[in-house]
Amino acid sequence: MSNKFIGKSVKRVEDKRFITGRGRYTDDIVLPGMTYAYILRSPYAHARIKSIDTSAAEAMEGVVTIMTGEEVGHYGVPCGWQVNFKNGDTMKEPPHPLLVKDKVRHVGDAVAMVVAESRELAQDAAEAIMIDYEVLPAVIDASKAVEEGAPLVHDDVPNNICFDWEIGNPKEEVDAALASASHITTLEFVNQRLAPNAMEPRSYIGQYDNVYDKYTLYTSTQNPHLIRLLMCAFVLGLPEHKVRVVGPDVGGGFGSKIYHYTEEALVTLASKKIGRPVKWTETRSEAFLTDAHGRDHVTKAEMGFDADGKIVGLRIKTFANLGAYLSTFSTAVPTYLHGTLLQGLYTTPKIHLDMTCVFTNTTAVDAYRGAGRPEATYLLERLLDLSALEMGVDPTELRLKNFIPAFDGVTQPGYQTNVALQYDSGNYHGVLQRGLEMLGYEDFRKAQAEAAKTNKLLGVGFSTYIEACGIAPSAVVGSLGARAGLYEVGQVRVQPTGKVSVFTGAHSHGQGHETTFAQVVADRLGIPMEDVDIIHGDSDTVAFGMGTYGSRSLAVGGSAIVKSLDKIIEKGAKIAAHKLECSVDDIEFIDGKFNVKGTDKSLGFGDIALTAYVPHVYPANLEPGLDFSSFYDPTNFTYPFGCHIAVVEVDKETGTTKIKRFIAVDDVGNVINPMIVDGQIHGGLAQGIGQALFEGVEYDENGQIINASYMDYTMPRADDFPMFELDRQVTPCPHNPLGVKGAGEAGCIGSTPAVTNAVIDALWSAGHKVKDIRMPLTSERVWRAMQS
Amino acid sequence: MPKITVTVNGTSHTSEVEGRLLLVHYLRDTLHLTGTHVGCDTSSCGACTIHLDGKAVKSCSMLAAQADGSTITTIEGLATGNELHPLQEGFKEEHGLQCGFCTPGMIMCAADLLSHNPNPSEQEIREGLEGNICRCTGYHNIVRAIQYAANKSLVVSE
Amino acid sequence: MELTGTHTLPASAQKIWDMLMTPDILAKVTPGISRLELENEGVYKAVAEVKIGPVSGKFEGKAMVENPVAPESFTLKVLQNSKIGNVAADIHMKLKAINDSETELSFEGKADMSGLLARTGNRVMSGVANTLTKQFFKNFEDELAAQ
Amino acid sequence: MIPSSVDYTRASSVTEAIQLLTDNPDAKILAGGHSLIPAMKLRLNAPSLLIDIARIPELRFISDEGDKVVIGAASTHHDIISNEAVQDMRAMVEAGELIGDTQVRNMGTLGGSIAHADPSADWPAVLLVLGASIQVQGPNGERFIAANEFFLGFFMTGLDEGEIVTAIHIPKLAEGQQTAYRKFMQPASRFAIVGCGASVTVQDGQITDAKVAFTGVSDAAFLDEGVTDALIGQPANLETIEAAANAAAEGDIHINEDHFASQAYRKHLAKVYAKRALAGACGLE
Repeated sequence: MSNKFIGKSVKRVEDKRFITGRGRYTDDIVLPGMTYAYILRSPYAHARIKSIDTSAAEAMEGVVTIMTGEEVGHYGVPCGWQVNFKNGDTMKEPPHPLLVKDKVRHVGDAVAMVVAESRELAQDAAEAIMIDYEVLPAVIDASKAVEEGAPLVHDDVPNNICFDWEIGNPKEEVDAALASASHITTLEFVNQRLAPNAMEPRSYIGQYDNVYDKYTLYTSTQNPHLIRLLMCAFVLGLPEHKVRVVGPDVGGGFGSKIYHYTEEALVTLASKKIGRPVKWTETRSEAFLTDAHGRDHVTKAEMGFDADGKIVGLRIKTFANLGAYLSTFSTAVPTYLHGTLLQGLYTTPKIHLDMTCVFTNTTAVDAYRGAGRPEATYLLERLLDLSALEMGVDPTELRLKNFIPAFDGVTQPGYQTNVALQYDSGNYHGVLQRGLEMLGYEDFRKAQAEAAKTNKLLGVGFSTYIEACGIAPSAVVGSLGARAGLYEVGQVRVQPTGKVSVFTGAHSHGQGHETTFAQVVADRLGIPMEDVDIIHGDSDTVAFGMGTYGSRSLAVGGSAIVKSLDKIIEKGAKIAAHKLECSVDDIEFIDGKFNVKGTDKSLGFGDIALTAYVPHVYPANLEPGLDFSSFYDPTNFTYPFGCHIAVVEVDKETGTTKIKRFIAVDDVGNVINPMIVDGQIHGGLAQGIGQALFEGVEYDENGQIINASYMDYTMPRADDFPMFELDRQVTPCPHNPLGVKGAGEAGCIGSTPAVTNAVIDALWSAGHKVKDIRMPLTSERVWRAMQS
Repeated sequence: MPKITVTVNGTSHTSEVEGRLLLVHYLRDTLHLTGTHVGCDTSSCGACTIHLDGKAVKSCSMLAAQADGSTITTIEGLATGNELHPLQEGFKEEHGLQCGFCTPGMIMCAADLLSHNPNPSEQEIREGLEGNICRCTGYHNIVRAIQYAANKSLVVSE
Repeated sequence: MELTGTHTLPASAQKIWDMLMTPDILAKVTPGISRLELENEGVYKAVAEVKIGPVSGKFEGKAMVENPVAPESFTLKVLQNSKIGNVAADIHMKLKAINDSETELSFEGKADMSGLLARTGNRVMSGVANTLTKQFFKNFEDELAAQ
Repeated sequence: MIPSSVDYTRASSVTEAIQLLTDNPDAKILAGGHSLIPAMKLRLNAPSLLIDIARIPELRFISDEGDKVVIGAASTHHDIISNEAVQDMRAMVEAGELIGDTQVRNMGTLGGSIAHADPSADWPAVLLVLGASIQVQGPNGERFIAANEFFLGFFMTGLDEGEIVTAIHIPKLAEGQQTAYRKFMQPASRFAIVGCGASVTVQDGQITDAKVAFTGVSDAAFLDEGVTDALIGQPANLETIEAAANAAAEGDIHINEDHFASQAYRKHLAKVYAKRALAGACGLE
């Protein structure tokens, strides 16, 4: 194997089509005879449908068909992860119908679908549908939904509780540890609800071909095969081999495009019904109501310390809001992706999380960039900085004192946490120390003291995070309730001329797979990158796949490709040995050449490829061809970690926070393309900082989202940020062949608490000893914190 | 229905359009220039930015009829033959894009900025992008891509 | 949207009460209601055309006068539906006689919005409420002056 | 999102536009369209006819007429801030640069903005402190409306039915007069939560004239006389400004609120931004 490309900032292969306007997103696709769908949605959060009258709409020009719950309400989308109550009972899993016929449960719940000759006509007709609603009281807040007498989102789910759940040490042990503590920091806070806001709105085209009895679904998804599997096996009962799902260019996902949405099944059904393609593209206003949201935890956390500042225990009670229906991964997020991360980087000996997951009359909540891990990190890192302030010690020294010592996972074992996971490898002191060097900590504290006398306060906030990525071992997730495996598939097809087509089940929607994966393949095979094509996103061409989320593409999908590459090389060696008339043990494969060790006899990769397909001089008992497919199922999660430091300036007069510096030292294991990894970190930082300062879905008491557009939901803009200061440490992952850990979510996980901590630090520097400010830290909230 | 004549990327088109037809839909659906995207419905995200008579505008917030008689450039018309515009090159060289959805609008907006401020500071670039939202890049490399293009154009013009 | 207002009107409480209980006058003074048709005791069919800045819409629905205590108080309930969203308002009106020719008219209540109105209107809601309040009292004064 | 069906026509002259408007009471005047078209897309508004006045040549000009600058109503925000004639009116340039974004400034027009009278729009506060006069034309001919009689309320102007704004007349600055505009933006829409225009005339170190106007604070932009009363006759220094700014947004006015800024916070910001705008105008920042 050569290292011509791996580790280099190779420019992206996919860019050319995007910078010239030739990207092909679902809404760009026009099929002959295509019709357009518009979905009529509930304006109420909770209401009984008394009647639906579509007659006027049906009579309108250009209307092809109108579907309602009466016709398709018996179909519903499933949840992909089963979690049980503490007492072992199965979670409550009410149906999520494609169109509602009895009772709407959140604003935006789908009631009818109009299919017409044009977008305009479909929308015009939808306005003519008359629906008589009986409005019911709604419940929005998770902690209030469990109270006696609260409105029931689903009539057969008592107290709106989907399930309760716990993880960690026995509660009594944690209670005892806290009772012995010399200081307890208590923090009650809300991890607010976020709208994912991938820039491309969701878009689907259903196409039914009655000649071949075959369905095609074009969808803006992160995992086409998973959508096909769910839609065929659990929703519509279609024969899977007669269904093709294509995820073409997808304009960002951040989790929100993992899930199987009702509209995917609706356009598929409608295309069969009318015999023409049906396209549905949501508007941004719809996206705010229907794309699964992220976070929404209400938490009380207590962290106890002994007199030396060592953490002795951590006790947490959280209500997680799941929304009105269970989205595909929703139940895994507050539990297995969150509770299992509460060890953080610390040796905390006793941990207990008590979690209640609740239905409300709101949009479904599911994984959003980081998914569960940002919630765990926010909780821990806010507690660490706040504890330091309360105890009058330095927040970095408090961390250094409590960090798990470095371990490589090879010569030293992994670190077994109290919350189920075993970390693979880590050097936590290293990233913090590097961060402090970059910050110039002593000078900062001097500048802060000076600033405290002015109207522009300075603050610094720290966050040392860990996450679990590269999900994951199928056996482990299966035992935890996942209803699917979480391996990945990689097929390498060497063409007769030595050019290579690689088929991956991972899906790229901005991550640069076409480049990074090609770098790995080109180096392993010793061929130019131009000779490698990465193909993904089409269930007819790619054997299978689980898709892209949880920073898993390279760690799992890349490893599957490496497995196939190893098989290619192994077979190539046999062919070479035969042609070179030597033992296969004498063949070595270096820089694209099969050499006979110690001689100048050699055959190029292209020669071997051609021989495999023109097998005239060929080993007996060896199949022709050079094409291998592999399934890779990891043996553990990967555990990237890092140190994020925010420096903020708070305007004392207005409460406005400005990010002055942001330092991120991340350890994501080995790096294939530093440029792309940096880009992933940048984007994650912007989203994480966005949560701290700008973003948040706001409901009124009737369940209306009052900021359901970019006029009111604050998206971070270019002038909200400085240039980010990045550095890296490399602790390879010991258990996958590339040694990579994943970088997609790191920025979003580490940054949020650093920013809140920095604002709190700024306020303490001027004597305002506040414990918490609710995110997003808007100017008014910070200003009010300074008035009390 | 109003009849309009527009010159798009150097080619003249005459079409009858519905009064309510938005310019972005005219470009995408009638002329099949799908590089111009729709990312929101409140004139906020800038994904639909094109040049109308040389100035960046949001094509989702105007009617096709309003463009009658105008010259339009879209992302598809920015390169000269196979030679990329310096901004297109900058976005590739500096990794100024990930999913690519906001990219055409970003590039068209940046082109407007550089047309009247050929050597902008970092702050001026950031402020110049206030009408464009990117969810992937954190803007860091978009700023660098525009700096790249500015530097390249300055070198060329010297 | 919170709705509150207090204003002193130059007429007796009884006169104001009578005006408020006259559908044509109630329709005239209440902003956003252009016509009231009595359906049955205390229940009107209400038609409204609202034009505020960029928003214009036609609403149809019901208005109800509940718990009338002449000439002191009543609750006005309005349920309006339109393409751009629905409004349900619940307003408690109080009349306090200052003397024979002056009455303090006050109201307190809220309007719940759904649909687009709720989702896009936050920025201007307090302005809408204030404007409607001002219009209501001004209309009432004009109507009194005209009588 | 797509507007409801609508007819479109392009007027070639002001007279024609007024005629069309008179003939079609349900019609809407379209200039840049950056407030109207988004509202139509959401179907918050569905006029039957749009009368496009953006390309009427007599509406798009900026001219220096000695004692005043006259700006045609269809001049875009970009036209204005890049025009030499207004550069010394700093409030004008500072406000213009903060409207929307590049793309909006390239399409949106001064006349369209003020006729729309959004309570958070930037221009009204500036026109008020500059003492502008609005030239309007309607079926009954032409007339002028002083800025302080133009912005009457929530999306409400002094325009009568059938009238359109044709030009804005702005007197040149007096000797010793300086202006500034400072804005606290709603972070999502970037409309003003508080926008403050200030004009201060200083002679021999004493403030001889001053005007402060707010946008975003109440139903409409307004001149805040409480602030100016505390300035005139005082020395032009920070103490004076701070004391005067503390009187901002007091008295019997309705203060807006939304989920970004409560009434109390807005009121506080008005004082902070009065101070900043005044300090900007006096060169004391």
